[in-house]
Amino acid sequence: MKLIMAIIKPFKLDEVREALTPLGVQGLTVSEVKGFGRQKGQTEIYRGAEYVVNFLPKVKIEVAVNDDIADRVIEAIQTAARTGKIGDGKIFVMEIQQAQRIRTGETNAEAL
Amino acid sequence: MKLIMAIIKPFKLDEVREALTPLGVQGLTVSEVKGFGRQKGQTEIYRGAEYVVNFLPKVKIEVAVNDDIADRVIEAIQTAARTGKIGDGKIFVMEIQQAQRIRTGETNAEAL
Amino acid sequence: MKLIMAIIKPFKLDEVREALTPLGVQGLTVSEVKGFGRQKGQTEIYRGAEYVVNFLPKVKIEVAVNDDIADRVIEAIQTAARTGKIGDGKIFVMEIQQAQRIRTGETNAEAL
Amino acid sequence: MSKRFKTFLFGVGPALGLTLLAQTGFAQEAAPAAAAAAPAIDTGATAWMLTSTALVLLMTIPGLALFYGGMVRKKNVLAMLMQSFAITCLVTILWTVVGYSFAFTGSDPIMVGFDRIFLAGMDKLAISGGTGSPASPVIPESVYMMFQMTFAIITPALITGAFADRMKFSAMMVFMALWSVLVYSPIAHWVWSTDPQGNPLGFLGKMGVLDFAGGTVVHINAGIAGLIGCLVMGPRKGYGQDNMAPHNLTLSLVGASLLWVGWFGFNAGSAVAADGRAGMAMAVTQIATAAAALAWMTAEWVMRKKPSVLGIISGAVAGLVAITPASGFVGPMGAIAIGLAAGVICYWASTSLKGALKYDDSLDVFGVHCVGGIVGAILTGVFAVEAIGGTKGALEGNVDQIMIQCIGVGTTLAYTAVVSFILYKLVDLVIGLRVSHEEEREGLDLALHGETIH
Amino acid sequence: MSKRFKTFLFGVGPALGLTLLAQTGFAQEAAPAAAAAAPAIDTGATAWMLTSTALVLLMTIPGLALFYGGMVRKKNVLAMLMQSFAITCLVTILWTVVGYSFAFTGSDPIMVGFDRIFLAGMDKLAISGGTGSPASPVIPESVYMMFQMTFAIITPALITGAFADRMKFSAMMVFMALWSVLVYSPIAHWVWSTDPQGNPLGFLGKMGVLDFAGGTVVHINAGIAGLIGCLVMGPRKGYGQDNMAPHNLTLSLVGASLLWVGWFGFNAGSAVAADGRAGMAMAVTQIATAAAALAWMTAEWVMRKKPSVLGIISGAVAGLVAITPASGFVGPMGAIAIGLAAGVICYWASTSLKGALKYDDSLDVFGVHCVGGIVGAILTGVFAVEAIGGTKGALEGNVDQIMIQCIGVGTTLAYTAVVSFILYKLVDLVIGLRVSHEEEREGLDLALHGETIH
Amino acid sequence: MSKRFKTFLFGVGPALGLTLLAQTGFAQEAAPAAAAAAPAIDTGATAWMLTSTALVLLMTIPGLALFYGGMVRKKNVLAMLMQSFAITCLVTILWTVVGYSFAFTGSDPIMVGFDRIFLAGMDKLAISGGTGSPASPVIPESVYMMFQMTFAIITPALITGAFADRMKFSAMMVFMALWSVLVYSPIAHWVWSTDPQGNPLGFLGKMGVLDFAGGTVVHINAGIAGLIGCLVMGPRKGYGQDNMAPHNLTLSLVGASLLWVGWFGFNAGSAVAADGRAGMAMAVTQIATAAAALAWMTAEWVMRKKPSVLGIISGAVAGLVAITPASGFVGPMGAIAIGLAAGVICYWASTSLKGALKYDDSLDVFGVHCVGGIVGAILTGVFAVEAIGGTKGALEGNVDQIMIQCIGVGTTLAYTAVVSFILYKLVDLVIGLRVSHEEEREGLDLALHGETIH
Ligand SMILES: Nc1ncnc2c1ncn2[C@@H]1O[C@H](COP(=O)(O)OP(=O)(O)O)[C@@H](O)[C@H]1O
Ligand SMILES: Nc1ncnc2c1ncn2[C@@H]1O[C@H](COP(=O)(O)OP(=O)(O)O)[C@@H](O)[C@H]1O
Ligand SMILES: Nc1ncnc2c1ncn2[C@@H]1O[C@H](COP(=O)(O)OP(=O)(O)O)[C@@H](O)[C@H]1O
Repeated sequence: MKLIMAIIKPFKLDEVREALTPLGVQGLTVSEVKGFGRQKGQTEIYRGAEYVVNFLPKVKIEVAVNDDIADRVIEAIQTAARTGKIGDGKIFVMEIQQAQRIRTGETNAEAL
Repeated sequence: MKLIMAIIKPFKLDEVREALTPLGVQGLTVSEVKGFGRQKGQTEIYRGAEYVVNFLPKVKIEVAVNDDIADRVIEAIQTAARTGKIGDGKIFVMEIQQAQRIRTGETNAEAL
Repeated sequence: MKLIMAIIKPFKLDEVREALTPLGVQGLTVSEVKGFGRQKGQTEIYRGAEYVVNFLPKVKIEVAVNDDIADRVIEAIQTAARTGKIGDGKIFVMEIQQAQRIRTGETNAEAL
Repeated sequence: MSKRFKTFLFGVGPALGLTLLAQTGFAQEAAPAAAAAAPAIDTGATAWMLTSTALVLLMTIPGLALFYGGMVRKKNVLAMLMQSFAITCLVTILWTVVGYSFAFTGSDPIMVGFDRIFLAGMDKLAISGGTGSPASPVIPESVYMMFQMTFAIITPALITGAFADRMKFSAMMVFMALWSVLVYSPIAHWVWSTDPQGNPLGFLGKMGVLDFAGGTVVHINAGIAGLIGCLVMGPRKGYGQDNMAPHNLTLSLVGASLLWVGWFGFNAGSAVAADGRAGMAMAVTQIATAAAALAWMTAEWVMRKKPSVLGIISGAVAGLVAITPASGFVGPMGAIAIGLAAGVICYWASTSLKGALKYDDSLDVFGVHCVGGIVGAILTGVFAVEAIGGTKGALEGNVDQIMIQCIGVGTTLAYTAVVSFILYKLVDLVIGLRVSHEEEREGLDLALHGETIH
Repeated sequence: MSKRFKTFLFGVGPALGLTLLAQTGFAQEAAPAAAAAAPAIDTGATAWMLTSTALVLLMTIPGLALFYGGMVRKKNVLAMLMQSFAITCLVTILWTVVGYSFAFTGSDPIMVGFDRIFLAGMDKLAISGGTGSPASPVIPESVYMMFQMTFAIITPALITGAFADRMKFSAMMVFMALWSVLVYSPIAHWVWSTDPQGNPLGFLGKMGVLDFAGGTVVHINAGIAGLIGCLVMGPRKGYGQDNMAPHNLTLSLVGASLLWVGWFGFNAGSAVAADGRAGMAMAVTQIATAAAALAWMTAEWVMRKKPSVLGIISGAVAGLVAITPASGFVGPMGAIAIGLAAGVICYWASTSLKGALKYDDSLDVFGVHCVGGIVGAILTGVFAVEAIGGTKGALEGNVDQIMIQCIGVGTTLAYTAVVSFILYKLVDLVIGLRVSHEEEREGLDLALHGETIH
Repeated sequence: MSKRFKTFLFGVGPALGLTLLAQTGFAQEAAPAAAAAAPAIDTGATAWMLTSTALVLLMTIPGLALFYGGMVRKKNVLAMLMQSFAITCLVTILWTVVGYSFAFTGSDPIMVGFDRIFLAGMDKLAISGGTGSPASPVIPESVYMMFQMTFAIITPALITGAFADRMKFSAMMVFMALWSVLVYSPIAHWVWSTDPQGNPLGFLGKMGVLDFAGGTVVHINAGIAGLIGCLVMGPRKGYGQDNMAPHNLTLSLVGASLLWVGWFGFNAGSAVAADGRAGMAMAVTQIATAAAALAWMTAEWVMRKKPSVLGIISGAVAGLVAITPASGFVGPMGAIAIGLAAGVICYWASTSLKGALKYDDSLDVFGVHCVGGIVGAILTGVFAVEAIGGTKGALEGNVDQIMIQCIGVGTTLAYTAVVSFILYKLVDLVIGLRVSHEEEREGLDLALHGETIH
């Protein structure tokens, strides 16, 4: 199994989720994160003080999938999250050694 | 070493933490996340508009442990976090190649 | 490639980021997390009730880097995040199998 | 008082006249520079009107700002608050320069007046014991001008809810400046201006249109301008798809509460006196508001299974709107009826009607203010009680009053719709009404104001 | 005034009588329909009472709503706010229909009155120059009715803090409706109702119980009802284990501040006049509140090492509660003493006593309102100054007054405890008082109202 | 009134005298214990002053607390709110014990007075029909004392913005106690105290310094004390490097709005009457505030490309500050000029000047209150209109008034700067002014008060 971690622009979340359903992905976990990268942030001004906001709001999606659909999931995320503008984000893939569903105790493929 | 990542129902956090202490787990890290899965969300209604909330509040626990206690940790989480109702969450296990304590520079087993 | 995950004290974030830039790290992702560990939390008192706050605010940095600079990155984080006081946090290193930039579809080294 | 005063002066001897003079002086101790001949100000009424002015300002900042601010998404909350605050400043200056003069001076039933441009001549009158304005015989004109200013402020601020989350700040300011002068002041003139004898001067007032505190001038007016605005601008990006849930109804509940409390100044202050009519106006305001809030909440409970915070506060505002023209004319039973009607009808307008017609009036300015204002204006014609406001309603046999009320409503709807449409188009041509898609997505707080909630 | 008026009428000749008549007309210019014989309203007093009514409403919405809302967990904040708002609406209607009549009319010291059911007859009186009610000789009865309504609103709203986070909204509404009619109105009748001469009518009032602005009628009353409620319902799930820290004390501090400011209307408004007694009532309110806030803060600083925001605002509210019955009777030094006592004793009741007895009064309604009310009621008997309120306290030699105060306190405690207990049990039987465990865990905002803070 | 009254008494026969007496009784129905010879209170003026007192208290809690609280970082918000609240309590007690007596009694132009220590003698006067104080001939002295108390409260609370995020709570309390007694009361005495005839007594008042509502006594005073404070304490850790953006400008906007609304009590209340001068004071307050807000916003829009919420609300407060000394003396056109000047100059002081001089006045107490107060004080000398306030300004030919105003400003700046500096150093020696670096980093909410926003 793979853990696919994607950092995307927040407003793309719903599109990405919808793109994954047809592939059989039944669950995923999302966190609000701040991203630092090539994309430059806004400047906030408060009276005399200017703060360049280096960290931009992003959404991190973590989804565990079976090896067989991993590539299609990556591709689907890539397509759905892309705007073509700087800051679209990254996809990282890691190996999961074991997975388990808490409710039932099912493991691995059945747990997802 | 393993990184054990568990996604659980928020109100189970304290029970899970307490279940891990007897196993010698001395630290863990927690994030607020939103989960999408089989469990269906509430409907919020605001005047004419209804929003089905697909993403439910969950808590993600990340805990690094030595290989020898990994299985017992997984089991303890499984037991403590379980309600038997849909949405109880998942446990994923990944390999950690290296660990380091920032304060002392200790590495691996001593770092945890 | 490695995913370097560091849990640090929140006020050290800017120093860490600045320490990484000279090494060629061009991006990273940050989350607000709560840490449980040896460091003891504050007691909050509200009328009769006392709550010991077991979970302390921490910041989690996730940065994907090429294998060649991984050690220097770890060291830089170690140096920048260290105060020498309990609760400074941990660094965990995991293997990334694949990386991809959403905007361009570039993969692996070029994606970072 | 003047009749008794005259009767007395001519019917009783000079010794008693002297007594009266002395007593006049006595009553004026708080108004040292009183000209002997001018009617004395009533310090109690003045105290209440100073207070009412503060209460009505409180309605806009922070009341309305919070009511609206809590309902938008988190990325737009500062922009929403900013609009109410900036309009407060903008209209204050415009009212000083031309607005008050346009609305409350002049002698033509249609054409606005020019006697108080830059508040000319008010320096002096404002501090004398007498009052310059026939509309405010017992309080200083400065107080009357200020009280009316707060109405001129809240009316355009109400409109901003309709096109929340998508209008340029610059365009909004220009539009509101024009609208205040070209729509608000004329309509106030037609309904509320008086001649030197204190009789209605504007053509709608003369016709007998009853609008105690602004159901027509304020709410129908703002509500229809809002509807036109959201039609011209089109819906928010993602409307009907994205989750646009209110980010913090705590703010909205605080806002609604301050609107409610402030509305006592709005309605009871419109008596321009601290007397029984003011007291009854306050009482019916309270009663109708409560009835409407419970009615909306119950309707929602029945239809949607849950009574919501947004529902009960929306109902309260609908009740406040509907009782506005009626306060000062109706009694407690009329208030209950008006409240129940407003609660149910505005609920329907803001859910079913809006759903059916598919316009995106972000915060239901039309559904609550225009519809609620119409309900209130017409039912004023039904429930008016002669003993309270001097005019009979249909229930006391004066069925014609309903028709007169409808004329008032229709005239306002027509005039405002047309002029607002032209103004929106004009501003769109010159500045552009809408922010870019990028800015709308990013949120107006950062895009327009360079600030954000951390 | 009436005595001087009569003396004058009979003692001076007809010419002077005429003068006086003219002058009466003069003073009534703001009250056009004045019946010649009725006492004239005082526009200054009326202005202050209109303002006080707005201030006391502000105490409940948004004051109390925020004070309580900030203290609960984030998942319950909207449900908490909703209760204050919905009670405001509910009691408004009940007060109009029966409550005011029950409390302030009738001629029996125990049995409530029926003369103003549906506010019958108030339309006319409300706008006359005179006032219908002996309790409010110088202001219109509509204003007096409204002012008293705001007291009837806040009292049940105070109770909701005791069983926060676990009661069904529907059950809460039914309980409060019954409680308002069966507990609040009778007790108000017993303490505050007057006969046509303006003398106390209710049996507690007749007995000489001093309660200027509601220490007994409002605070002891609500506090004991809250205690019974949380005992009947049992503690919150996880009480004593889970972290139930207030989610946002900013809201609570704003709420406490608005309670403080609004309380000027509560206490100084209870003078039903704009005079020196009102002024002194305001002064002692301020002084006692400050003393109590500092006392609680200091007690906490000593015992727990840190002065907290929750502590200082709780102390302020305790001081406001305790000075409520005493304002209008005591002077500045009495105020300091009452404030210090209330601050320390309520701190002890809300921490040590509650801890020892192990009831879960979520937001310390008993510890602050009931205990604070008792402290204030009894100390009123100690510090009353004849020159201020017409009654001597124990320090001026009238030691009996303490016993009279205790009887007032005891009667209220007994009556309210019994009737509230019966009402809770009744509602539990018919509807069920508590939400399910699932709903309690998920949070009432989503479970009961389908909304949440985003 | 008194002159006419006397003329009448001696000029008309005994029968009429009798009438008048009866009528005096008539007017005093709200003040039952009136001594026959004392001047009667004006219930309208009293109503307005009771209201004004509530409004000015609202400015500090929650107004200023929120205005400041929203501007700090999230970890310090409760500590910021706590300061305003605790100062309110502290100064209330001090004012009761010595402050009022120091400021408003005595007969020396420089030395403070001791006649009302512990409010001695006010119990009785406060409730009589007459008033004890020459400064408040038409309202009870208790009301005047309370109104002035709210000024004494807000002044030290304003200072706290300058050293936000770094001062120990204990040190703050001790400093403010000393400052209130040793700085505020004397300066109030010098500018505002009057002799038994109602003429200025303090040496600055005698000199002819115009300060209607506290430009000098309140704002310059607080502003310079703030500057000294932040200089003595040094900048916040990380100033100029860390992101110290306001965590929630919603709170600040609500705070600014409540400051605005409450300021009507501050300025129009300073007329101590419900008359045309109060009305004009309210009007110019509104107009100058709006002008300053628009001016600051526009300046920022031009210089920084975006109009901000923080900008417009800062401008509004600058306008409120600047019109404070001028209200009651200037007319609408003067108000516009003062507002525009204050908006632009305070913007410059809070951005460029502060940047150039590199002091860390956290929330710009100096840039807004001291600079705004100076602008207002001096321009009062320019725009004063005789017909409004009885004194001519430079535009009406009285050029000397500018110099007199400058003397008032200079005296306050010098006295306050020196005494504040000594007090800061003293408290630093004894208690220590600053929290530790650890505590500053962790945030004052947890470190000092053991609480946090969840
Ligand atoms: N090396 C990295 N490790 C972890 N996250 C990264 C890394 N580089 C970029 N990111 C994340 O991806 C986001 C987008 O990166 P950015 O460089 O701005 O644009 P792009 O994705 O178009 O190259 C960043 O905001 C950050 O959250
Ligand atoms: N494939 C997945 N990858 C990552 N997280 C998942 C995945 N499937 C489920 N989750 C997480 O687990 C939570 C619970 O899953 P759900 O399907 O609702 O119920 P259950 O755990 O009982 O099967 C989800 O809310 C989500 O956070
Ligand atoms: N085994 C672990 N797995 C995951 N996170 C951990 C683990 N141990 C500690 N942490 C994280 O590191 C933080 C610091 O740890 P702590 O034990 O308090 O001090 P130190 O890092 O100085 O040993 C914790 O708050 C927690 O977030």
